[in-house]
Order: sequence, then structure tokens, then C-alpha cells
Amino acid sequence: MSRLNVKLGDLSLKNPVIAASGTFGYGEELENFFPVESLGAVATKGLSLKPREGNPMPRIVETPSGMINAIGLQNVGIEAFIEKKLPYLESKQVVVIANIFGNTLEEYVEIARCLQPTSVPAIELNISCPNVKAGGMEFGNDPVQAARVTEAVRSVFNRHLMVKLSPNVTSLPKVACAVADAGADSLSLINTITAMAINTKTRKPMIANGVGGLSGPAIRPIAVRMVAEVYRSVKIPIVGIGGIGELNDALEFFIAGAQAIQIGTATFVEPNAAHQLVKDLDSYLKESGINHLKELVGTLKWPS
Amino acid sequence: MSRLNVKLGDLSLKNPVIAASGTFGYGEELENFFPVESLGAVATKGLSLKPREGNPMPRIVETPSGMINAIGLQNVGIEAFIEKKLPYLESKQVVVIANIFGNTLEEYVEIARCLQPTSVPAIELNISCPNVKAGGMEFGNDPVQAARVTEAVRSVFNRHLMVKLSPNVTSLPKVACAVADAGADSLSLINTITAMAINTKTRKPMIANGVGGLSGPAIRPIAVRMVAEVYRSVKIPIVGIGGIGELNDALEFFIAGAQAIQIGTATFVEPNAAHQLVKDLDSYLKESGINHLKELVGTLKWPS
Amino acid sequence: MKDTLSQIVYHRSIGNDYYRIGLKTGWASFQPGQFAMLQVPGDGGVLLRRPFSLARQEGEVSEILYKAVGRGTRNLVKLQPGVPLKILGPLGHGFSSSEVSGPRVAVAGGYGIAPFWEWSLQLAKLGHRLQIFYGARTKTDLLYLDELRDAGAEVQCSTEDGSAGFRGLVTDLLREQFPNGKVGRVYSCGPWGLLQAVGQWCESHSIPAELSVEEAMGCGTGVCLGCVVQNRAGKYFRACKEGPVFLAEQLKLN
Amino acid sequence: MKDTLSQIVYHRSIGNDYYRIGLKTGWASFQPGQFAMLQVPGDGGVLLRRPFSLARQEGEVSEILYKAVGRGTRNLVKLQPGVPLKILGPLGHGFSSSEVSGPRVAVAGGYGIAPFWEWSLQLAKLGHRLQIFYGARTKTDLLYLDELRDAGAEVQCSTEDGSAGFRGLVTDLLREQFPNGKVGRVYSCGPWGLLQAVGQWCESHSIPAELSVEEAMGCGTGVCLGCVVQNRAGKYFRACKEGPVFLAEQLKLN
Ligand SMILES: Cc1cc2nc3c(=O)[nH]c(=O)nc-3n(C[C@H](O)[C@H](O)[C@H](O)COP(=O)(O)OP(=O)(O)OC[C@H]3O[C@@H](n4cnc5c(N)ncnc54)[C@H](O)[C@@H]3O)c2cc1C
Ligand SMILES: Cc1cc2nc3c(=O)[nH]c(=O)nc-3n(C[C@H](O)[C@H](O)[C@H](O)COP(=O)(O)OP(=O)(O)OC[C@H]3O[C@@H](n4cnc5c(N)ncnc54)[C@H](O)[C@@H]3O)c2cc1C
Ligand SMILES: Cc1cc2nc3c(=O)[nH]c(=O)nc-3n(C[C@H](O)[C@H](O)[C@H](O)COP(=O)(O)O)c2cc1C
Ligand SMILES: Cc1cc2nc3c(=O)[nH]c(=O)nc-3n(C[C@H](O)[C@H](O)[C@H](O)COP(=O)(O)O)c2cc1C
Ligand code: FES
Ligand code: FES
Repeated sequence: MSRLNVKLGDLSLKNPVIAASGTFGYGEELENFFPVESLGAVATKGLSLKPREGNPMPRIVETPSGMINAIGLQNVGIEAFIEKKLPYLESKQVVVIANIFGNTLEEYVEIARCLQPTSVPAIELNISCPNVKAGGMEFGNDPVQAARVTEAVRSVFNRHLMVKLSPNVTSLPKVACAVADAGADSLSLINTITAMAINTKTRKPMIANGVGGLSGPAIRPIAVRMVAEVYRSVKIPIVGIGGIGELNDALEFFIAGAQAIQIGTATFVEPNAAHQLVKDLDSYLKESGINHLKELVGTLKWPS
Repeated sequence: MSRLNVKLGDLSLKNPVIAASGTFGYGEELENFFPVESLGAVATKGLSLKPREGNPMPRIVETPSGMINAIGLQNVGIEAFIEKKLPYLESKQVVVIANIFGNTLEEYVEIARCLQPTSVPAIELNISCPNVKAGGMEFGNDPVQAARVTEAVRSVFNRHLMVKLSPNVTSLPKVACAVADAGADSLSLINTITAMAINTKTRKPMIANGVGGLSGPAIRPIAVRMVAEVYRSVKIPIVGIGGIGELNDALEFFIAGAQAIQIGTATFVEPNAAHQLVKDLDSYLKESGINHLKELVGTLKWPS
Repeated sequence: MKDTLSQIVYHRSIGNDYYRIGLKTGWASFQPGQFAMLQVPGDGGVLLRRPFSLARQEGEVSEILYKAVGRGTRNLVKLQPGVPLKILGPLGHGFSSSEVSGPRVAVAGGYGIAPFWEWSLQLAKLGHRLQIFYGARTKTDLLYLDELRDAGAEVQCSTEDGSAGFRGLVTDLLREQFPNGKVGRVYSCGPWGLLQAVGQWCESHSIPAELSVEEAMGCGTGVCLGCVVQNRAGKYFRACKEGPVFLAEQLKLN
Repeated sequence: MKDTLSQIVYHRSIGNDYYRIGLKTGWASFQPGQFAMLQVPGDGGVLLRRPFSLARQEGEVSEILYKAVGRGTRNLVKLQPGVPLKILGPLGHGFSSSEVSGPRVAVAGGYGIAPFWEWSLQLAKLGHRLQIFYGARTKTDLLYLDELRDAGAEVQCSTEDGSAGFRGLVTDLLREQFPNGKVGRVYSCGPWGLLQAVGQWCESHSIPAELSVEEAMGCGTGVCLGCVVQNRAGKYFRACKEGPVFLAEQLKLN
């Protein structure tokens, strides 16, 4: 499957299919379905400095062709991750992308510092999670703040730095450029879109947190647009995310300019989705006589 | 059905159900299905100073639980509207909301000036259409610009001025406040979300224009969130729009803070949708022992 | 035009992904070339209805001939008789019933044959015989052959691979049959390439032609402006309202 | 745990919006209390699978007892035998097979009876008899009565309106029957209010209790963290993975 390998700057992936953060646990949960090392990489659940219990229930609700979640970044914390979760992933020799999240710039830096001495080849900087009160979102919504945190993490982590962008902004290209200039090696987009559903009987939000993040096929057209826009404005590699479930969805993102993609919500519906996509992509390229995936990337024909 | 009447500032509607701009023609097309005067109001297709032919085909494409359109504001122009289309609506005695759109601030003002001497009781200022190259979107994405155009139109049109907001912004409350301060009587939200779908065989966008606007149930959770947010930050009435098809959808918007709602894409699927909703709303209030719709508005219980 | 909660009366595969579906609409009749917006199952987030030509009205039952091509139609295939489905129609303008001097010729491609079943019957009732030129990729894509003959039409077929009838394009067959263009009126339904070729040939022989176009449709009722076609002056018309049948001279054919 | 493209073998209404559906999963067996994530039709943009307790395994066929309550289940009702459906399971942890001294008692509410059919059978094979206390709103909400008796269980019912059995809450019936709490172990499945009451009663009599909780589920496989329940220290556990059956002492019951 050499036609599928990808180089995101200095990060080599055997294929472009990555399990999205928060939708694949720490990589152990789905081992019954397929070998985790068949994926290009695994992005871990968002990791914070201290363990977090996350938000109260209910945390998820289905919406038309999508779902809203406000898990609130429940995670074991960076220390327990490195001690207890990382060894499994290391034993499988799969590329690990540590998705990290801080309440403050200092926390981001601290977590990155903890990761520097480990084997983890890449950090995905989550500056875009809408489900926590402090931090996160504010960084992602402002180019200046986004650049600041990127730069700070850059200075303490010397391997691949991927920055995950928030779609809840007027101009994603602006944030993308700022982050690229601040030293990001790649960009992943999009995170979930802030959304709300209301229980009309109780008049309460369907999610205890009030608002949450919309994911799934419903947001795909928005994500594809954003990837296409960002592709035109930055030079660093893009990882496309948002409602990808099957081959054709992924192809849209590659054509729009993504060099790799992440599978999130689809894994909930089809535990095998990411694995199946690797196989389908390979067959597609073969049958279409395309020598390498990169021939597809960014081939979108914009209207003149 | 007196439990359904609504006062948006000085604009009285017999019920809160409005046909959304661009999804109900000029009010004549669906007369086979129900009497147009059974609706609270009809928002016309976006009107420009000169007639516009709109964008080349294809103009629409279905996406999961939604659709993207880039009609490009094909319309007869303000003059022909007043001469040829308005008389029909006047004869039906339905409240007409003229949705207007300009390439420049001067054009907006000019159109509003044309409407001032007519019977049209309300303008809906479309500062949020993503489907034209100049104008539109830029106004909607910047609080300062949005306020400028609102103020300018305000000064030449002395009846109800509704401003329709673009969802493609980092902070809708900011734009909402600016527009309210500039003299808007009410706000309608949301317009479509900029989106793209790609034909993976031809590698061209599915829509000739490249990008278009996403509408339908897919965007409802985003629209509900935005209405709830804006409701907390402005005092003027809100008209909720986005993926409303049936009773429960509409209730979500009322609870989030909308005093009236608009039905768009749902009319494509069920020509009778808006009319049916009026009936269902009335039965709902009756059966729930709610004396008047306004008892519902803004009753959302935010988490503490 | 009305929206009817109909029931599937029959639903038959006729091979090669083609299906005949009968719906109890209770409609009295329709003008061939008119179409309907049919609800299809909502799997995968399918939202909009799908447009299909009306092929036949027999008593209370309307027939549609469709090909399973995408998400909506492929899920439609699974529905069995008895299932209720909403159908909005008859919509748009069909072929005209104007007086014609000379042979009435239909040119159809693929499932574009659908409207010509009812059209053959209606013309036969008025004492006219429709001469149908019917092109398809291969033999198994030729549909309704018995029905058309029973309806009194004269059918000549062509296939691209020569597996039935004339080998080649149906427009070549047409040219061969009417070298001098002595035709009263042409009705055509099929892919855009076919309509273009038919329109141009008719224009070169000054034959009045009516072309039924196929465009993506949001509403079918004229409110979305998603289905437009351009005339020669660059002005847009709605396929669902002013069409789907247009006079060839109204359309920009290139 | 695996994902199976099964087929509907039977699908029967048993009144009052309750249905029994049999799916050819080919699974060997399951532990009662375990569940499955079932694909339902996608109308209206339904995306996620739905969790249902497994009620019975007979040969290759797994049975689910469900109530049509929302978009997914109401569309599920329309599917007929032969239709393929994906089913992911058996998932989670069921009731434990630990040694018990004293009567084994099940307390079920509504469709929470489902796991106790298979549980009665499995216990009967081991020579144990399950004593089931079964509460529902009204007579027609009492399900599987014959099946449970045939499986060797002893069933006592209560209804809120007194239309069958004891009038009142099933926990009142339970209290009445075991005034001194002389019970070996309690297994319970039903609405949260029931589980709370059962858990508290058991605690007050020091009876070990296993409660099967019902939470909204995104994945069923432990990766989304959408289905958590809190223990007494405020720590969250996944209903789909560590549960859905938990020891009462592990759960925050108020
Ligand atoms: C006036 C008219 C008459 C038609 N008559 C027939 C007929 O008699 N028999 C038949 O088999 N087909 C007919 N078609 C084409 C039919 O509408 C499409 O094949 C069908 O919509 C495909 O739906 P899908 O969900 O399977 O495909 P998808 O590709 O999943 O559909 C996605 C979207 O694109 C639209 N779309 C896809 N293909 C077409 C197409 N060829 N034309 C218009 N819209 C399309 C769909 O309506 C839907 O909105 C007709 C189309 C029009 C406009
Ligand atoms: C472990 C477990 C076992 C269950 N066993 C059974 C059973 O044996 N028989 C039975 O009839 N029902 C059972 N349920 C409840 C069943 O999952 C819901 O009734 C069903 O998901 C409703 O789907 P819907 O599309 O009809 O409703 P909708 O309200 O349209 O569903 C919307 C979303 O909410 C979720 N949801 C809605 N109601 C519930 C609920 N009560 N519990 C969990 N999620 C819900 C759905 O899964 C879906 O994601 C069980 C639930 C769990 C968690
Ligand atoms: C339940 C859930 C939890 C998530 N947790 C995280 C997280 O911890 N960190 C993060 O960066 N993104 C998180 N995401 C966002 C996804 O990684 C992804 O960006 C988003 O869901 C869009 O992709 P999708 O439509 O394929 O799901 C989460 C998404 C879901 C649905
Ligand atoms: C085909 C189409 C055309 C539209 N044209 C206009 C327009 O001319 N002016 C405008 O303000 N909004 C226009 N809109 C936006 C709708 O009025 C509405 O804001 C949007 O579709 C969201 O609502 P919905 O999800 O109910 O469709 C259009 C929407 C569609 C689908
Ligand atoms: S399909 Fe909507 S105007 Fe023709
Ligand atoms: S349902 Fe996803 S973790 Fe339990």
C-alpha cells in the first residue's frame, strides 16, 4: 500500500487515515475489530495536565445526520497517559498523535514538556474545544492567541506539531496563517461546531453543559469548504476532519487539499470505519490508475 | 388563533410563521397548497436594485440532512417587484417582508428608498448572503460594516427594519449588538452557512459557484445555539431560522428566544410545511394549556 | 398539482437496475412530459424529494420507471407494496397537444422513454401514431418495448453496442430515416447530449421540437430557482415550472 | 463483541408499541444484561445505532424486545423479515454468575424485563430459580409473562393502575414479600427511579444488588465517553463498557 504513505512535514504515516481525538479512546478499545497499527496514526483523547472527570450527563445527543457532544475532556491526565496508556500504543508501533489541551498557555507548555522526553512523535494542539469553560476556545478563535500558544509549545517540543483549528470563526485562513507562521508543522481541521439542542418538554438543553460540539456528516460540507479555503492560504500540510465515513467523503477532502484525514463520529456508527477506509482508498487508487495519493491532493478545479 | 399573534416591535403578525426568503418565490407559487395569508408573513426572494440573472448551473446539491445552494440572488429587481409582484401579495393582505440585498451601501439605501413609498411594512436586510462576489457577506461579517448599512437603511425607511445575520462569524452577539444599536427593529438568524461539496469524479465543486450556503435540518443545532446566544445579548426581537420543519423544531427556537420563526428548506420537501406548522403550533399551545406563545419565548433553562 | 400520500401498489425490478413502481395517487390524468417529486427513504440524511417523469396513469395508479443510481433511488428499491410514500404532482409542462402536419416523432434515450408510453396512448386516442426512435447503451437498457407497441407506437431502436436494432446513436438512426427532415414535430427526452443533437438537427430542418430537460431540483414547485435552464438570450427559466418540456428554440443548445 | 450484518428473521407487534424482533446473528450466547447496538433506518437523519438489551439467544437467532418511542424505533417498526441490519454485540458486562446464598430476585420495570428471559433460562440450567418482581404502568405493559414462566421463573407482577397483580410500585411489592430483606442477591433493570429504589432497599438490608443502567450511547464500544455514570466518589464509569450492569455500591444512587 505504498501508494498511500504520507509525509506531513517530517512525520511519516503509512497511510492517510487517522483516528480522530476523542473518538478512539486511547487506542485499545477497538482492538477486537482491527489492528490499530493498520491506521496511519491515532490521535489520543484530549490530554490535560491533571486528570479530568469531564462534564455531567447527558453528554451527547443525536441531531439530523450528526451529534452534539460535551464530554468535557474527561481524560486520565498526561502523567497517567504516559505511564499507563502509551505503552500499549508503543507496543503496537502505531504513530501516536497526542491531542493536548490546557486551561492556560502555561498548562499547554507544561503538557508538551512532559511529552518531549517520550516516544510520542507528534502533538495535536487542541485550541478549539468548545466544551470547557476556560482556555481552549478562546485560543482558537483569535489569530493572535492561537499564534502565541503555538509558539510557546513549539519552543518546548521539537517533533511534529499539528494545530487543530476551531471552525467557529469568521476567517479560518487568518487563524491558519497565524498558526503556520508561529511554527506549526501541520494543521488539522475542523473541530466540532458549537451547537445546541433543546428538550422542549423540560425546556433544558439536551446536553447538561448547555452547548456542545456538532460532528458527523451534517458538518462535512462546512469542513470541506474550510479545508479548501485554508489550502489556498497556507503552505503547511492539512489534515481534513469532519463527517468522513466512507471513501467518497475522504476523496472530497483530499481533492480540497488535505494530505491526510481523520475519522471521528463514523467510528461510533461503524467501529471498523477507519480500517475499511484504508482498504477502500487503496483499491480506489489502484482501480483509478492513480500511482500515489498525493496526485489527488489539492486537485480541486475552482470555478474561474 | 389569537394565542399565536406576535408583535415584533411595531410589526404585528397574526402568527409567528414566516416563509423564509428565497424559499417561497414571491408568494404566488404555492397558492395551490394553502392560502398565503394564513402565514404570519412572507419574506420575498432577495431583491436587488437591478434584475439579476443569478449564478450558472448547477446551483443546488443535497448534503446529509441539508442542501447547499448558490442561486446567486436571481430576482426581478426592486422595480419589477413593486410593479408586478407586490400587487398579488397586497391583494392577499399578507404581511410582506421585502428581503433586500445590495452590492454597495448605496445600493442598499437606494432599494430601501424605493420601498419607502410602497405598502411594504418591513424590510429584511440581507447582509449575509454568501453567494455573490461583492457586498453581502462582507457587511454581515463585520460589526462595524453591519452597523453602517443598518444605519443607512434606517435613515431612509421608517417602518420595520429586520436585519438578517450571517452565521459565518466568530461572535454573532457582537454583530447583533452593533446592528441593534444602529437602529434595527428586529434580527433574523441564521442565513445559510458557507459550505462546499465536491464531485470526486470531475474534481469540480458540485455547485458552479464553488461554494454555496448550507441550509436544512443539518444546521438546526447551530442555529438554535446562535439564537440562544443572541437572545442573551440583545433586547430587540429575534426571528429564528435554520432547519425548521415541524412543531418540535419551532419550539426549540421559541424556547431559545425567538419570537417568530422562518421556514426555508422544509418548504421544498413539504410545500405545505409552513401552513401545517401554524396549525400544529396552535394545537400544541391549546393542548399544553399555554395561553399565549410569548409564554414560551426565551424560557430556556441554562445550566447553572 | 397536489401532494398525495400514496401507497405503493406494485414495485418490480425489470433488470439492469431499472424498476417500475406503481403508486396509488388517484390522479385523473397527466400530460406526458409532466413529472412528480417522489419521497424516497431518508437513509444517509436524504432530505429532498426526487423528480421522475410520469410514465402512465391507469385508473388510480400512476407508474414511474426509474433507474437506481444514487442514495435515494437505491434505498427506494427496498420498499415493498403497501408502503406509503408522498408524491407531489403532476408538475410542470408536458408535451404540447398542438396540431401537427407530418409525422410525430419521439426521440428517447435511456429512461427518457418513460413519458412516451402515456404519450403514445394519448396520441393513439386522437388517431395519431407516434414514431419512436429509441436509443440506449445496450439491449437490456431498452425498456417498455412491449408497452409501447401495445400502445400503438412504432418503435425503432438503436444501441451503442449493436446488441439490438441499429448500431450507433439514435440521432444517426433518425438522420438515416428522415434524410430530408420531413417530420411534423419532434418530442425528445433523454440526456442533455441527446437533446442538443436532436435540437440542432431539428433546427437545421426547421422542424418544431419539444425537449424535456433534466436538471437537479430542490422543490419542483418553482420556489427554489435551483433547476434553471438558459435561453439564447442568457435568461434563466425554471425546468420545474416553465419546463421540463421546452421548445428547442427557447433553449441555449450549446 | 463483533459487528454482524444480520437478517431480520421475525418481527412481531405484541401490542402497546412493543415489538419482538429476531435477528440472525449467529452468536453462540451472551450474558444476560449485555446489550447490542442495532442499526435502525436512517430517516430524518438518524445517524447513531440504538442500544437494546439482549433478551434471548435461540440457535443463531438473537431476540430483542423493544418499545417504539422515537425516530429510530418508530422507523424500525416498518422493516420486514429478510431485511439486513447491522448489529454490534454482545456488549458490556451482564449480571454476574457468582455464588449466592438465599433467593435470587430480579426486579424489572417495563421493557427492563428483557434480560430476565435469558437469565431465567440460564439460571434454571444451573438449578436455580429466579424470583421476578415485575412492575409496569398497566396490564398491557407486562411482557414475556408466558416466556418467563416457561423458563422456570416465578413471576409476581404489579401495575400502577392495579389492572393486573399488585396495585402500586413493584418496590412496594418487594418490601411486602421480603419484610426482613432475606434475599441472596438482587438483579434489577428498568428506569433510573426503580434502580434507585431497589438499590437503596438492598443497601438498607445489606443485600448485594446488580443494577443495569440505561444511558444515551454514542458508540457502545467505550470510545466516546458519552454514556457515563458516576460512582460515589464522583468518578465516571462507562455504562457501555464497565456496565451496563453495576454493583449498587458502585453507583451514586441519589
Ligand atoms: C424532470 C425530471 C424527470 C426525470 N425522470 C426520471 C425518470 O423517469 N426515471 C429515472 O430513473 N430518473 C428520472 N430523472 C432523474 C432522477 O431524478 C434521478 O435519477 C434521481 O433524482 C437520482 O436520485 P438518487 O438519490 O438516486 O441520486 P443521488 O445522486 O444520490 O441524488 C443526489 C441529488 O441529486 C439529484 N440528482 C441526481 N441525479 C439526477 C438527475 N439525473 N437528474 C436530476 N437530479 C438528479 C437528486 O434528485 C438529489 O437531489 C428525472 C429527473 C428530472 C429532473
Ligand atoms: C443498555 C441499554 C439497554 C436498553 N434496552 C432496551 C430494551 O431492551 N428495549 C427497549 O425498548 N429499549 C431499550 N433501551 C432504550 C433504547 O435504547 C431507546 O429506547 C432507543 O435508543 C430509542 O431510540 P429512538 O430512535 O426511538 O428514540 P429517539 O428519542 O429518537 O433517540 C434519540 C437518541 O437518544 C437515545 N435514546 C433515546 N431514548 C433512550 C433511552 N431510553 N435510553 C438510552 N438512549 C436513548 C437514542 O439511542 C438516540 O441516540 C436500552 C438502552 C440502553 C442504554
Ligand atoms: C465524543 C467526541 C469527543 C471528542 N473529543 C475531542 C477531544 O478530546 N479533542 C479534540 O481535539 N477533538 C475532540 N473531538 C472532535 C473530533 O476529533 C473531530 O474533530 C470532530 O468530531 C469532527 O469530526 P467527525 O465529524 O468525523 O466526528 C471529539 C468529538 C466527539 C464526537
Ligand atoms: C434556495 C435558497 C435560496 C435562498 N435565498 C435567499 C435570499 O434570497 N435571501 C436571503 O436572505 N436568504 C436566502 N436563503 C436563506 C434562507 O432564507 C434561510 O435563511 C436558510 O435557508 C436557513 O433556513 P432553512 O434551513 O429553513 O432553509 C435561501 C435559502 C435557500 C435554500
Ligand atoms: S426545482 Fe425549485 S424552482 Fe425548480
Ligand atoms: S457509548 Fe460510547 S463510551 Fe459508552
